[in-house]
Amino acid sequence: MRTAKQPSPPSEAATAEVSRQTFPAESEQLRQVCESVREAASLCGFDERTSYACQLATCEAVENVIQHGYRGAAGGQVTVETRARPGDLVVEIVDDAPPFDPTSYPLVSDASPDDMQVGGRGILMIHRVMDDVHYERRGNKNHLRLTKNRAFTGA
Amino acid sequence: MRTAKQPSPPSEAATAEVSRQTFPAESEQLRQVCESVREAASLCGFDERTSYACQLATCEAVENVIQHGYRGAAGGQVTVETRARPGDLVVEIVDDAPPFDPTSYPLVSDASPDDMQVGGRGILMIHRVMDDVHYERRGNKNHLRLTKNRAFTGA
Amino acid sequence: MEIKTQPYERVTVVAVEGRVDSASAGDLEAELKRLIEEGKASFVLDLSGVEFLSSSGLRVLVTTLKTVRKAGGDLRLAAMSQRASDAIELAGLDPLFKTYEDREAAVASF
Amino acid sequence: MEIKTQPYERVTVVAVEGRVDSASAGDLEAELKRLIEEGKASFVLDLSGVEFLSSSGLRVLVTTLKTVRKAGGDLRLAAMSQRASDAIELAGLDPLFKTYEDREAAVASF
Ligand SMILES: Nc1ncnc2c1ncn2[C@@H]1O[C@H](COP(=O)(O)OP(=O)(O)O)[C@@H](O)[C@H]1O
Ligand SMILES: Nc1ncnc2c1ncn2[C@@H]1O[C@H](COP(=O)(O)OP(=O)(O)O)[C@@H](O)[C@H]1O
Repeated sequence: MRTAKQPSPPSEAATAEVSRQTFPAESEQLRQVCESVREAASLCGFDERTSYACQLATCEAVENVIQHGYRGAAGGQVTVETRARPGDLVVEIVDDAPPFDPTSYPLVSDASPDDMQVGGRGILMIHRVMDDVHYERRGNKNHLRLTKNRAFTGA
Repeated sequence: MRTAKQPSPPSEAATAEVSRQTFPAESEQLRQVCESVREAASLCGFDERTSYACQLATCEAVENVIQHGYRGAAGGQVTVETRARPGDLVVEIVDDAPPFDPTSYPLVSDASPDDMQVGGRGILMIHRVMDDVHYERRGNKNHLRLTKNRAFTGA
Repeated sequence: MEIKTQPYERVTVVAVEGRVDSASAGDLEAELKRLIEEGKASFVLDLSGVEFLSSSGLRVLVTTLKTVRKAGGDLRLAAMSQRASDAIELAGLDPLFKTYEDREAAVASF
Repeated sequence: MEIKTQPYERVTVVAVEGRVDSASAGDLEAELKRLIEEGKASFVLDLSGVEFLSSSGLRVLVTTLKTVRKAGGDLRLAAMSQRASDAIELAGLDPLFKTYEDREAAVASF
């Protein structure tokens, strides 16, 4: 039955709690990256397991920037911005490394005893955890936006 | 330096707490036999491990009366009397089975992979735990008196 | 006495809890016999829960040990309670058994 | 990350605790390499204490698995924390590993 009522405002319209941190591109920072995501996921009301999955996906993206983007060169930086609304988390990862679009990287399939392919697992994890993965090159920067807007229901 | 003081009375002179229980000669009663000995050992101030060793020795003697003395015949009875003084426990086991003097039974030695002799372990345990083992036949009864008067210091 | 059996492919772990005396040793013997008839010969006995162990229980351990050694297996003791280990030493039977700190080490020894 | 190694005759148990990411995966790799160079090929990895496991850690697991399988051994996983098992499934690597409820069962499987 339809009513004349106005629809309630879409949740996207709710104000997000934004937090932005810039880290040196070093693997020692991953623990801190996780902590930022954990705090944001908690503001979203995500359960422990969903929060962990978001930390995992974010760290995979940041590990890739450190290892493949900057290739271990000193001085690189990576910015992690979280935007948290109830039930809705956006993580944006920004770096100055050469352009790379992970969304166009072919997804590997599940490994099997005959095919123990080890590469490509990070990008697979990102896609499996996140509901949306968006890449954009803006100026000299890679912007990778990961969105999680429902409860993680297991792999 | 010697003094003129009278020696304090020997501990044997202290009044013992005596408890006597008669059980049907059935292995189901062993738990209760242990419990009597445990209570007496606790009055003696024995530690947990010494108390356990005394329970073990007593049960070995009572098991023998049940199995070898009465040979499983119905109606047999065994009386366990405990006499507890600080640091000094006497357990006397009395039964109407045929005469048997465990103190004249040859002690077996430690087993070895070449000599896995399984018999004789119960009487060995009694002797190893107790400081004195005394047997007497009085009338139709076997009297076995087990005395423990120092802390158990391990096997 | 309670007996909990955990069979693995190469070894069977039997955990014994409570009092093992002449009132209960028969049950332990029956369970071990059953497992041996199933073809098992390698045993770990978890004695961590043993509160009392008389020579009747020890007799079961030694006769089982003889049987399984003949079959090319072994009976090894794990995680003995103080009371189990005192009884075994007082009976002079400690030279017969390989003993291990925990079940894992005993299982790994086979 | 903390690594605790418990070698038995037939199998070596390696317990990994804490975060396994690109900052620590190298240490885990080094320890496993060291054990393999000692001649060990049968491993149980106790993942009960794993709080975070990224693809860098998973890479070490898979490369070690390949090495030890070639040597006639195996790498089996025991007592996985929820976080370890979520990471392995999300990476699609769960078909590679034999997994066990506890260390004892994993050790007994060899
Ligand atoms: N930020 C990046 N810059 C350049 N190349 C990247 C980047 N991220 C990923 N790649 C490439 O994509 C591949 C797959 O990445 P991933 O799934 O994380 O697996 P892994 O890093 O284990 O190889 C990498 O091997 C690398 O070649
Ligand atoms: N009360 C008893 N009456 C008759 N024979 C006994 C008695 N107690 C012990 N024996 C004999 O002494 C032997 C050794 O006893 P023990 O050391 O307790 O070992 P076990 O009872 O396991 O054989 C017994 O096998 C039995 O022949």
